[in-house]
Amino acid sequence: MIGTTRRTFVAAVIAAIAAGGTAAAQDDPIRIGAINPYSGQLALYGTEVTRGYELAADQLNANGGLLGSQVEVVRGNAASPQEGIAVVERLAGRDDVDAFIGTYLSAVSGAASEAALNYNKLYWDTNAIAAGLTERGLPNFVRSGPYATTFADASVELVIDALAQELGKDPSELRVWLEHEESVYGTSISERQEAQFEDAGVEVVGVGSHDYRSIDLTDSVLRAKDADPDVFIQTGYVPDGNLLLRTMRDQDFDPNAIVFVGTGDTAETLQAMGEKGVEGLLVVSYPRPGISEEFGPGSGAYLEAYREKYGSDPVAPQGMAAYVGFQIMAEAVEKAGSFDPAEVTAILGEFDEPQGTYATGFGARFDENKQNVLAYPTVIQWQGGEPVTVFPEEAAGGSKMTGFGG
Amino acid sequence: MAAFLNIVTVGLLLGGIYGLVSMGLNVIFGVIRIVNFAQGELVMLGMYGAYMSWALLGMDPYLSVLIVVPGLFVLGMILQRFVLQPLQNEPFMQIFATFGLLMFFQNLVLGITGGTGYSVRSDIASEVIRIGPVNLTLSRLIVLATVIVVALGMNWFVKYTMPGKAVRAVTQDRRAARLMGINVEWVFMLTFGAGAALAGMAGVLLSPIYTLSPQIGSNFILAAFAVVVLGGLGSVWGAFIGGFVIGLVEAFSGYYFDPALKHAIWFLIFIAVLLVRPGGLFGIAGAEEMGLREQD
Amino acid sequence: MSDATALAAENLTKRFGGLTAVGGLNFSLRRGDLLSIIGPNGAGKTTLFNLLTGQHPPSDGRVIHEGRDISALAPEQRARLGLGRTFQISKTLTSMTALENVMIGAFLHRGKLAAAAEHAMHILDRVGLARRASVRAGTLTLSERRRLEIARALALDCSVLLLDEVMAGLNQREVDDVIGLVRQLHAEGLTVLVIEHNLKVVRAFENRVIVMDFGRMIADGTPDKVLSDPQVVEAYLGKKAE
Amino acid sequence: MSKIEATELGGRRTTGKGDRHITSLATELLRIAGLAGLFAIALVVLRDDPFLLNILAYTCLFGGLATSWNIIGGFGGQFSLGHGVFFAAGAYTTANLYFHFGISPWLTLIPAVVVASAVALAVSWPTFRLKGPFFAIATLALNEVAFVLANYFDGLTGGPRGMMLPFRAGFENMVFTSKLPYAIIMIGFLLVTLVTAAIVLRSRLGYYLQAVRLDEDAARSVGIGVLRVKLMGMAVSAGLTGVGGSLFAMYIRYVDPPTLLSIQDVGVRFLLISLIGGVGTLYGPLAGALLIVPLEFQLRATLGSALPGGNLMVLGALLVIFALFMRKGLVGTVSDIWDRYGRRRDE
Repeated sequence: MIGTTRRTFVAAVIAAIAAGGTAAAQDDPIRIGAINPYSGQLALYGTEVTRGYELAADQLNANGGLLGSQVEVVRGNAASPQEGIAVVERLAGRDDVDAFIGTYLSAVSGAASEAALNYNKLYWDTNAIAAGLTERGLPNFVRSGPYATTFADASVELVIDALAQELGKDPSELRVWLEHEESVYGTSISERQEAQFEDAGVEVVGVGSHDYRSIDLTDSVLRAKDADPDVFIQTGYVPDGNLLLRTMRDQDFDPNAIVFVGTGDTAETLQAMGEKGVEGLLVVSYPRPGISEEFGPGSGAYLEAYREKYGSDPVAPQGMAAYVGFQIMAEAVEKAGSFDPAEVTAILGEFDEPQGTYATGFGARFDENKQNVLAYPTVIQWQGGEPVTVFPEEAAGGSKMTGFGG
Repeated sequence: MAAFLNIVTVGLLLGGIYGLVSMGLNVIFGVIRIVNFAQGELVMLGMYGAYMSWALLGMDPYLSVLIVVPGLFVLGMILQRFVLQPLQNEPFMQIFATFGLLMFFQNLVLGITGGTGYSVRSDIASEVIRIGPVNLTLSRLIVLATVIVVALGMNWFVKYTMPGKAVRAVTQDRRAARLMGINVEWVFMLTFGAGAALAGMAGVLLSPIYTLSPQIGSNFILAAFAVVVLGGLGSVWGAFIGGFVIGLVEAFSGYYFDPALKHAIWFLIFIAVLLVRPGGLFGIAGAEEMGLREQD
Repeated sequence: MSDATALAAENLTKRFGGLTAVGGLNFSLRRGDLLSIIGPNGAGKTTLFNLLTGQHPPSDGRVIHEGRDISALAPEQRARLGLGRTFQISKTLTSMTALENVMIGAFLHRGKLAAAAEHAMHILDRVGLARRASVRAGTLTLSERRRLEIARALALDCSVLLLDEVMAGLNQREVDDVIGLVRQLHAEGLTVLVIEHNLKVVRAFENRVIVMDFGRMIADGTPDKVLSDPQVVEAYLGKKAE
Repeated sequence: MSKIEATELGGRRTTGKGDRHITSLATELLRIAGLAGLFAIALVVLRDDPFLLNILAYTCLFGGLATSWNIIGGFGGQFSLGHGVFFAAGAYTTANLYFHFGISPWLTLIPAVVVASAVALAVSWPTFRLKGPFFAIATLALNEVAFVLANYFDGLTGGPRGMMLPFRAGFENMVFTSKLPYAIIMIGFLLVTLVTAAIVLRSRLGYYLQAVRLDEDAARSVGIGVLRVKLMGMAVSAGLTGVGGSLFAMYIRYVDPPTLLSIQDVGVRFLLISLIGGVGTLYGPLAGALLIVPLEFQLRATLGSALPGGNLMVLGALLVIFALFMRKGLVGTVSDIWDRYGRRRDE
C-alpha cells in the first residue's frame, strides 16, 4: 500500500476490513510478532535474535505446536519507539497476532509493550535489558532473559568471587574502574555495578562515560590509566569496545584484568584485535552454545539446529537466550491454556525450574515484576582466539581462567 | 607533565585525522562552493574499499590506496557531472541532493554488509613508538605525515602549476575564468574527483584505526565541517590548521574536563568562531556570503 | 520640520586602504530640490551614493538628514527615516508580482495587507505600471523594472529619492519616459538626488548639477554653467593635445 | 470583497504571462476548512482501523511540523537543520510538567510554545548572521550540542534513560487507549499550523520574510530589519514546532535524546517533507507529508525487514531525484503546470 494521496487510504481500508474479518479458527496458525530492529545499525543483532525464535518455533511445531496449532514467527521492524508503536498497530491492530516477543532495543520494547497493552496482547521480552521495563509493572510485560541488574551483578560476582582470588588479592584491596557508553544501556549497568561494588567494599577508583561513536577515546583511557585500577570494566557496543582495546594497547595501559559487559565476544572484536589482541579478555555476555551440557542441556542441539537451518555458526550469543525465552513463553502459554496476559501472568508463580534447566543454563522463577530471576549471563575468556566459557564454574565445564599469574 | 605531553601528541595526531578528513571537503568547497554533506560517506566508502581489498585480495590496507583512491576519483567526477553540476546556483538543492546521497550510500553499504562491524588489521598500523611518556601510534603518524604531504602538495599545485592557476582563477571568479578559455565544468569535475579521492585516501588510512560501520561517515562529517569553517574556507592551510585546533581542543577538554562533554565543547567553540570570524581563521572570503554570490 | 536640508554631506570622506574614493565632500540638498551628480567613471559617485544610503560607513565627515547626523545609521534605519533608493543593478524580487514588490515598500507605514495593496496599486498607477500589477516581476522589461524600483521606494512615502544610474541600459524613448516621471515627481515636491553619467539626461533636468572627479567636487551650478566649465570638460574629455 | 478584489479586477485586464493573484485570507481559510472536511471523512472511514489511524496521525503531525518549519525555512529561506532542538524543547517541557508536577498536557502547551520560541531566539540570534549552507551547518552543530546536553543533564531530561510518561488514561492527561482521539489532535495541530502559515503568508511578516529570502539588500532598502524579521519568523516556526514536540511526547509517552534529536529521523525530515511537497508554498509541506510518511511506513514494513536499510536508501534516492528534477516539489510543479495550461484555456 504505497500511500500517495487520500485515495490510497480508502483503498487500504477496504483491504483492512477484508483481512480483519478472519476469526482465529482452530486450524489457523498461532502468530507471534517478533519486534526487533531489522534495518539500521543493529540489524545484525535483530536478525540473530529472531533466528532464535524461529529455531524454537520449528522445534515446537515438530512436536505438536502450541495449544494444538502450528506456531509462526512474524517479523516487526522497529529501530525507534515510534516505529515500535507502528509495528504493534500493524501486527495487533490488523494482522491480529496472538502475542509479541522480542526486542534488542530497550526503548522500542518500552513503547511497543505499552501499545500492545491497548490490545491486551502478551509482551514477552527475551533480550531488552533496561531495568525500568519490568520495574514499571506493566500488566502484560514479562521478561525471561537477563537484564541490566543481572548483567551488572554477574560482572561484580566475577570480580569478587573469581578475579580477586586469581589476582591474589582480597576484594577489599581491589581497585576497579567502570567505563561505559553514555546511552541508557551503558549507564544503567554502570550505576548498578557501582552500587554493588560499594556494598561489597570494593574500591571503585573512577567511572568514565563516552559516546560510542567517538572518533577518539584516548582521553578516557588516560583517565583510567591515571587511576591505576586492577580491573577495567567496560560496558558498551562493538565500535567503542574495539577502539578502547586498541587505544589501551597504544597507550601501554595494561590493567591486570579487562572485563567487557554485553559485547566483545563476537568475531567482530576478534577481527579487530587479532588473537593476541583479545587474549585474556573477559566478556560477560549471553551464554554461548559451547557451554557444558549439564549446565546448559540442549545447547549443543541448538548449535546443530542453527548450523543446519542457517548454514553458519551463530553470529552472536543473544540468539540462544531468545531461543530459550521463546521456549519458556511456550511453556507458560501451554500451562495457562491461552495467550491472555492476565492468565499467563497468573500461572508465572508456578514456575520453579532450577538453574541449568534450559540450553542457556537459565532457570525459570519470576519475581513480582514478572522478571525471571534465574536468568544469568555467563562469562567467556578469549583463549587462543576462542571464546571459552570460564565463569560460573558449573558452566565452565572445567575450563579455567588463564593469564593472571595468580 | 607526562600526561600533558601525551595529551598534546594525542591532540596533534587527532588533528591530523580531522585535517585529512576535511581536506577533501575544503577543496570541493573552496573551488566549487558546494557544501558536500555526503563527504563523510565518501570516507566510509574508502574504508570499505580498503577492507574489501584486505579481506578479498589480501592486500595490506595501505597498499589498497592504489585501488581505492582512483576509484573514488572517478565516483567524484560522476557525482559532480550528473548530480551537482545541474544544481550550480541552487545552494538549497545542493544541500538536499548531497543529503540524499548521504542517506543512499549509508544504507546501500548497510544493505550489503548487514551492519556487521568489520575491521581491518595491519601489522604496521599496530606498531607504537614510545618516546618517554609519549606514545605515538604508527597508523596515526602515517595519517599526520600524509596530511602534511597533501597540504604541501596542494599548496604547490595551486601556486606553481598551470592547472593549479586555472583552479585558482575559477575559485575567484568563474565568469572571468571562463573568458580566459578555462573549461570551468571540467575543472569542477576534476576538483570534485580530487575531493573524493582525498576522502578515499582518508578512508584507507583510517581503516586500520576504526571499526567499520555504515554510519561512521556521519561521525566524521560534523568534525570536518568544524575544521573547514574554523580553519577557513577554501584555504589549504585553513583546513590543516583547523584540524589541529579541533584535535587539541577535543583532547584537552576530554582529558581535563569530561569526555562526555567534549563534543559539546568543541561544537560551541566552532559556533563561536563562526560568529566572530565567519570566514574562519584563514578564510579567503567571509562565510556569510560565500557560496551565495551569483557565480554562473 | 526643524531644518530645511533634506540631505547634506559635511566633509564626507571615504578611504579604501590607500585610495580616497570620496575626499571631503560638502553639499546640501534642500527639500524640493533636484540635484544631479555626474562625473567620469571612477569619480566616486557610487561610493558617495553608498555613503548616503548607509551601505558603507564614512571614514570621516558626516551625513545629515533634516538636521540629524545619520552617518552611523544602517540602510534600513535610513529608509525608515524617508530615504528611498534604487539600485544600479536592479534588485527586483523576481518571483513576486509587480504589485507585491511595491507592497514590500508600502508595508513600512501600513500594517494591514489591504491598505498596503491599495497604496501600492496607487503608486503603480503613478509610475504607469498599473496594467502590469499582477505580472511576475521577473517577466518585466528593464525599463519597467526601473520604474518598479522607483515605485517601491515611493511606497515608503520617502521624502528623499536617491536614484543610482536609473537610466543605464534604457533606449532613448525609455530614458525620456523616466525623465518625465522624475520631473513629475519633483514637481509634486519630492526631493530627488540623481547619480548619472549621461550628460543629456542631466541637461534635461535643468536643475542643479554637481560634477565629481577623483572623489572631489569640481563644479556645482546650473547644467549650462557647469558643462562649459573647462575643468569639467577636461575631466570628461581629457586635455586638448598641445 | 475587500479592496484587494477590486484591485485584482484592475489587474485581470492584462493577459501577462504567469498572472498570479493574491487569494484573500477568506478564500484560503475556506480551502483549509475543505481540507478539514476531507480529513474528517478519512477519520470516519478509518475509525476502527488503528494501523491506518496511526499513520494518519503521523502524517498530520509531520505535515504540521513541516508546515511550521516552512514558515522560516521556506518563506524566509533560512535553511534550519536544527528544528529538532525546538521539537525536543517542547517535548521535554510537556514531559517534565506532566511527569513531575502532574500538570495536564493541554496546559503545558503554552509553556512549551514559550520555551521552544525562547530557545529558538537564543540560538538563532547568533546564527542568523550566517547564510545558506553555513547557517545549515551551524544549526546541525546546535542539534549535536543539544543531544549531548540532553544526555548530560538527566535531572531535567531523564538523560539517556529518558522519561517514560505514566499511562493515566483520561482527556485531561491527553492519554487515550484508542488511536482516534490522537488522530483528531494531530489533525487539529496540522490545521492550526496551516492557518498560522496562511495568516503569516498574507501579513507584513510573511512578505518581509519572502523579501529577506529573495534579496536582503533590497529588503534593507525598504526599511526591513532583516535580523528582526528572521527572528520573528523563527519564533513563530519554533513555537509551533514546540507544540508538535509536546503532542509527540504525549503520543509516544516516551522521550529520550535519540528519539527527539536524531538528525535523520527528526532534524532532516521536516526539510525532506517540505522539499518533496514544495518549499515555500503553503500546502507543499502537507503534500510532502501525505506522500512521504505513509510511504515510509510501508517501506519500513516491507523493504526494511527484507533488506536492512532498504527504506532509507529509497528515501535518499528520492531526495536526489526531487532536488534534480522537481525542485519546486509536488505543489510547486503542479501550480506551474496549472499556470501554463490554466492560462492557455483562458485565452
